Amino acid sequence: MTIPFGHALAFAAALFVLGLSCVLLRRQIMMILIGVEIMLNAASLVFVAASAYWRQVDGQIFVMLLMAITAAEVAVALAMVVYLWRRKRTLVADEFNGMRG
Amino acid sequence: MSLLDLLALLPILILAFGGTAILMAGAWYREPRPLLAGGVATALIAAVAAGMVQPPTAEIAGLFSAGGYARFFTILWALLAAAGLMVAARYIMEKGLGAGEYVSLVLYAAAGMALLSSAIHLLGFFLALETFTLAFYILIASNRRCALAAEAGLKYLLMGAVATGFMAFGIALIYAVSGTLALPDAARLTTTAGELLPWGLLGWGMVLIAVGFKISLAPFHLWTPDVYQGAPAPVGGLLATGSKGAVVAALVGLLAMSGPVWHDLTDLLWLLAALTMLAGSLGALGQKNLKRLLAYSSVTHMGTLLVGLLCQSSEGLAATTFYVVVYVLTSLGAFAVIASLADERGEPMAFDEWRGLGHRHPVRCAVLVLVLLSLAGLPGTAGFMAKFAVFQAALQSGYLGLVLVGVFASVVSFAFYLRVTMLLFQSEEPASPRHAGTASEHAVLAACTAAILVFGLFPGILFDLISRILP
Amino acid sequence: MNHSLLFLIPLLPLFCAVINLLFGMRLPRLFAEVMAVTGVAGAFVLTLIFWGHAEGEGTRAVLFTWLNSGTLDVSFALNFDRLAAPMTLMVTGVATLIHLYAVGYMHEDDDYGRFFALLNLFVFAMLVIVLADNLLVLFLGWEGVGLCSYGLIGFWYRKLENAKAGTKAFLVTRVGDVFLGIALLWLFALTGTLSIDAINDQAAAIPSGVVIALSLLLLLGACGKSAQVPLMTWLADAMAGPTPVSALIHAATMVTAGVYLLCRFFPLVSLSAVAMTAITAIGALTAIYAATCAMAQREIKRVLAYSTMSQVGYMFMAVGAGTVAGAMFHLLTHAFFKAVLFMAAGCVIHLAGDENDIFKMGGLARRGPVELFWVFLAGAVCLAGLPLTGGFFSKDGILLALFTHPDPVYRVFWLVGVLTALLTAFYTFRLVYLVFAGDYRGAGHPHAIPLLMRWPLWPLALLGLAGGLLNLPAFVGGGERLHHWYGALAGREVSASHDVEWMLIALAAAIAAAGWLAAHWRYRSYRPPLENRASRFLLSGWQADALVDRLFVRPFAAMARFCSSGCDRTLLDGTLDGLARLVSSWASMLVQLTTGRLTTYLSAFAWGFLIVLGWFLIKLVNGGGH
Amino acid sequence: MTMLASLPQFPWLSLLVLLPLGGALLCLLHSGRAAECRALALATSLAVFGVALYLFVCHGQGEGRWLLYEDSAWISRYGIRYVLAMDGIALLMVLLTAFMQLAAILLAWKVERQVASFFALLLLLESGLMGIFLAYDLVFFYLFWEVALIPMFFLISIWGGVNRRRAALKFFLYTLVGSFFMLVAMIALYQIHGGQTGVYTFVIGELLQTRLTATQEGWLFAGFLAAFIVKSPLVPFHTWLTDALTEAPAAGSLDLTGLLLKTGIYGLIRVAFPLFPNATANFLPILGVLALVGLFHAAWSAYHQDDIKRLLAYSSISHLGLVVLGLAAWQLTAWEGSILLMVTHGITTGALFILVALIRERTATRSMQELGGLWGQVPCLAFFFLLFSLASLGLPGLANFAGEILVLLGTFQDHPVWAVVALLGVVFAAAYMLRLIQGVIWGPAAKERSLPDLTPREWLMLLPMALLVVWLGLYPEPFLAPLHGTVATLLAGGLP
Repeated sequence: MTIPFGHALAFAAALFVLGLSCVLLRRQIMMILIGVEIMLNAASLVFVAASAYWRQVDGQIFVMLLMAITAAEVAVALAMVVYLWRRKRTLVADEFNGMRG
Repeated sequence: MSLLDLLALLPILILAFGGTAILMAGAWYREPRPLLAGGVATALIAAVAAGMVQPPTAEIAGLFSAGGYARFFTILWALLAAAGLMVAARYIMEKGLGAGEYVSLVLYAAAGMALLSSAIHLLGFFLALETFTLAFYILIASNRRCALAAEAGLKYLLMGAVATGFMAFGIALIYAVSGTLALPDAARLTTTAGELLPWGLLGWGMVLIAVGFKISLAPFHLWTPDVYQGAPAPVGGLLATGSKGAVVAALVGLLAMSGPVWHDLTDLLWLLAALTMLAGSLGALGQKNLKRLLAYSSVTHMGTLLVGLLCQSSEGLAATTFYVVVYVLTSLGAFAVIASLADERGEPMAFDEWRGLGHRHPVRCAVLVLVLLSLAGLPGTAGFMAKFAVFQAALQSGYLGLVLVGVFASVVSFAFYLRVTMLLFQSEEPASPRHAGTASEHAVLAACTAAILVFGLFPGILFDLISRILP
Repeated sequence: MNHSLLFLIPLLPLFCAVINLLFGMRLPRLFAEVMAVTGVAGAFVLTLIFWGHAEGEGTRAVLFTWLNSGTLDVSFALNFDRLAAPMTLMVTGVATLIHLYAVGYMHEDDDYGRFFALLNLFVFAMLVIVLADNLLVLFLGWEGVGLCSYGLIGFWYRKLENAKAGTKAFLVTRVGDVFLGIALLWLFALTGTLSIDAINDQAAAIPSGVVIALSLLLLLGACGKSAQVPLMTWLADAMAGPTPVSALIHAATMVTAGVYLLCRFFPLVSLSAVAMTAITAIGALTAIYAATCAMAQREIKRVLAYSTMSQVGYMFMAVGAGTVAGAMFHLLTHAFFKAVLFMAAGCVIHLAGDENDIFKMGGLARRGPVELFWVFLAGAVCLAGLPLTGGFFSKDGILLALFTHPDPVYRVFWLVGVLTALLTAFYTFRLVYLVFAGDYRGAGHPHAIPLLMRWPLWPLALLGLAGGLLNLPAFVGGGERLHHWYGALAGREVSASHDVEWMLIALAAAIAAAGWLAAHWRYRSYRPPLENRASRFLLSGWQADALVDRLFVRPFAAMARFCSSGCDRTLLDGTLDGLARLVSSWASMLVQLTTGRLTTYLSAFAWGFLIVLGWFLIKLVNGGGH
Repeated sequence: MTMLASLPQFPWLSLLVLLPLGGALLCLLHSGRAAECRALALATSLAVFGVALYLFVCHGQGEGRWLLYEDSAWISRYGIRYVLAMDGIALLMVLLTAFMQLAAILLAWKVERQVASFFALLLLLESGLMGIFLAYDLVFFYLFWEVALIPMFFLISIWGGVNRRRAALKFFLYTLVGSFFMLVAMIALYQIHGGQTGVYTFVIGELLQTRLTATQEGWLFAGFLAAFIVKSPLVPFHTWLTDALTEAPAAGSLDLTGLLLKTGIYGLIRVAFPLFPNATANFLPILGVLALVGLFHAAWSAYHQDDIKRLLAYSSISHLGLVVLGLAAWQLTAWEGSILLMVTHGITTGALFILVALIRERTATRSMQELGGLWGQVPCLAFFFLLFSLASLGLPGLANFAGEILVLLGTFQDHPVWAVVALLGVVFAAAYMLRLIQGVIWGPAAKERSLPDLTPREWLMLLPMALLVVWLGLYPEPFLAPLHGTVATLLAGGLP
């Protein structure tokens, strides 16, 4: 029983919009990063669905690589978060507005 | 990945493994000078390899092409990395940063850019893009002592992450619609037309958003001034030239291979190009900080580049490639001047730090003036030939409206560039003198000046080279 | 003798002028004076030598091409013919005597180099006008004369009103030059050439309407230079210059240049009766206007200036009446006696301790050398037109021409002429009585009058008195030598029955006597000047200056203010600065967008996404047709 | 046009353009020692003047369309060629540039701040001007058109007067907007020509044969016009000139008024009119009216000024209005008069600017209230001031009159009303010039000062100009001779 392709797409789209709104609405850096992760997972979902629909393995390989890249990105992001916490003792994104105009 | 593929990938391998080797060496041997020399040597060797070695196969594992176009840009990015390292030498030594880490990151970034420029497969495109973006996340925040650097790093990181999200989802949609990730066919979207096409276009739209962030197109450009101001000048130089240039090179390569495929996207691109040019030039008008001004000016230039891409004619692509090469050289020159003037009090950024510096450092300020005038598009400099080529291509494809917006942007850009040049040679209450600059910086500056004048007065050389390498 | 030697006549004064200009101040004063006088005297002698060339058609000398472009081919050419010869002789002769007088007059002035250079330059320019063969060379002389009068009037530039008078003279004459310029352009367009003789020959071919317009333009051009009614306000103020200047420029030469121009173009002008009437009307109007103003003047030189204006009016009437010989006759005699009067006035001013106001003089006959009174009287007698004097015959000739003119309206002009003759006699003798009769009313101590200021007066006085012999009318047994000398150029043959001529002569004599008696009755015993509105009105030359000021000067200045601050500063610069402010306001709006906070940057992403979604929906709606 | 193969003779024109450039670079190399820079600059400008004189004497009377023609490939991709062509008009302009440059360098002898870069910029400006007058390829022309702006911009913004920066920026941007429209029009013409004949080139000689529809021609002509109208300041676009001139340093204002203003009109004659004959034909009446309005507006404004430099700026605009009127009359004599007037105006107004600079050096003021009575204090300087003011006033026998009378005579043939109105403008010229003369020379001295009279250097500057002014006034024949052929061809639709 394969799930129709449209449903998977719709679900992934919903997931993507969820991630995006999490990025836009939350003020903590950590929550923004989590939002980004949700968006990436939505993309992986579409890949898997498409790979199933097209009966090709490209999508899944892409998902593997996507996970690797996401891991690298999260590593760097968390290092940055730790570094920022040690500097400013706050993780609210809008605190960092030293430069403007 | 047969042996032949590896041989075709040689220059990028040299960069990658060279970087790793220097990273490892840096762990034991802290002395920065040899590491820097090693980095520059690696970059130069990679450039020579890309130039000399004739790649046996045209494509590498279906992901990257090894044709003339790719090798041209590999040479360019390798040379850029070498120049970036030479400019950053004094900065690393004075700030006491880890020479090994800095050099390896720059080399990885160079490798990423070279890969991106030769990407013929969405996966390769995505991978290459992410490699050098990650490298830049760290490079921007490398100066631990400066709070602004951290803030710039954060902004670049978060925006980059969101862009990656969009990119991934975009590629996914394209894949869903077209069933393939190889660029020429994915771009054409003709195979499975019918009712799914708009979703494919949405996919390309979202890829465009990610690209928009990367080369700071209009609504996505707000991070640019803060990141350029925060990042140290040598990193800013690479960021402004390399990361943007590579993406545009990739797009040009894509369009060159698949022919005019973006006819559905033209009205969106038209809007973005106009918005970008206006936002960039008007934004720069009110600036009081040179690096922020350069950021906005790079936004304007990206708008003009988009006009070149929009034409989708062979003229347009040749003009865009010429424009990218010229833009890379001139922006590098600008940031190199700022880096060479930096001293213990930091880099001269605000306008009153620049007032009257022309009297103290006449030669370098003259170079800066030449660079600014080239960015503005004064005839006789390479900038003019680039803008002339793009306008000519745009007019040929009938985009008179965009050309007029370009003219308005050029006039406004002349205004703020000339305001800076007047500032430099102001005689009343001049700023205190800055650092005299080292030999390597002067070498880079000399190279950039020579490039601006040579490509300005004798652009035939570059035009012939480009028409040979464009597929 | 080679024709191009003719060029020596104008070039000699020019050469001396340049020498004086460059080395005048460095070399001893005597050198400058000798150079100046010899320059003009040399020209006088040369004119006599070349007198033979003037007979018949006259000789034309060409130096080199001046302007050659397309159909235009103008060269520096002189035409020494019957009309030019006597005029040249008069100009150089009177100028020589006036130069001698000037040497004495300017004795104490230290800026003599510039003075003599300008005086010589003036003579050069005047000779160029007289001898010009084509209109462009005439225009060169025309403006040159204007420049020299500007320089000489404003000679004592330290006092601002002198400089202002000079500027006013230059500007008003420049207005006249514009009309001459228009005539020049039109003639070139019509006839394709600028040579005066060629124009006169083709005059018949020009349509009558155009001839009238051209003549009126020439008339207005002449009025500018000869200070006739519409453009006469500068002459009175021109008295600010030194007296020899007034004598030379504003008596003998420059003011007559207008008459000479009309005589030169007589064949063209005489074609249209309307133009001739206009010329006569202008002449008559100026004559009566100047005569009335002269009556109320307080300064000696201003009286003489207005009288000059009036006499030139007579010459215009003569040209209008068709007799060129009559006009030139009056021009020559007037040059002699007016020069004498001005020079004598110079001596009188010296005697009265540099006092100009005649009501502060009186009894000067006894204070200075006795012959000064007699020479002044000789000039005055000629001016008043007492019988047998030069002035009498020349003025009577004009009145005769007016009287016998076929057109009835000339009778009116004749009447005006007679009335002006009466007024002339009155103000002349008013001047004589106020200056010489009674006892000295002024406070100044007399300067000694150098010999050179007294000696040159006599020849001119005699020439003035004996001027009549030049063109003695036939019925008195005269040979009308001037009329025959001009031959074809002389214009209408004036002839009338004997009793008409005797009646006119008697009338003229009676008028002169009446004028004298009136002045005698009025000013024999000194009476202070009557101060009423009429006298102030006349003193200020019928409020002409105020009129010109309100009509032209003030609106010009207002327009200037409007143009420069109104248009340029507010309108043009305003729009530019407004544009600049608009663009920079856009810029500041945009800059506020980068607030520095991350959330705004991410929301920008959202806006970007919305744009793409919107564009995507459009594509979705129209079926993604591609 | 059969391309006149560049005859294998000495590249005089390239020498004219590159010699000042070389001089400028040498000046920069000697930036340390001021005396050497001055000598170097003088030597270069003398050499250029020598070359120009030689060309005037030896190559003055060629018969064909061009006296000298140099052509070689440059950017073959766009068909841009390195073409330098000299006809009669270019010859006169080159001679004027060389002469004025000599005067400018002499005038700039007493500059102290950054002497080397001042002279380098002056020489760069000269090279730019030579390029504008000689280039016959649109992009090459555009290159020099902008390159000439940069030195002027720096001269004003660094060595200028009080609010020099605003004036410099306004000057640059004003001409820039115009030239950008020209660039777009140039590219469009290039593409249309390419489309029609398959030959993609920017050489004006080739582009003359493009057959354009009325609307195309109208728009392209408007593009070129935008650049040239702004530069030869026709009235509504002239406010940049008055600011730039009053703020520019002495030598800068000399070059600005003497030469840069001529480039606008020269561009009209050489580029705009020949390329678009029909659009020109129905634009001429508008041009004539604009010129007249300019003539009067500038004359009135000049009358109202107190600063003598600003007054002279307005007088320049008024004179150039007359020049443009001559061009609008489209008649041989009028054109020759205009070109002659351009040369003579360069000399007379240039000399007046020199004198204003000398007066400012001595009395440190330029306002008429504080000047006056200079004749007593500095007679020689005052004499020259009088001579050149009278020349600028159009006194017959002096330089400007010859040009003005030719323009008026030529214009009267077809447009009598224009000529009469222009003649009236000449009276206005007398009004403001006399006010200037009276304010500066005559009248009581506002402040008693003991002023040094002319030094030998100043004599060296002014005497040749005075002699030239008199010579041009009395015998302009040698300067008119080269024009006859060129003007005739340009007027006849100019298909060489």
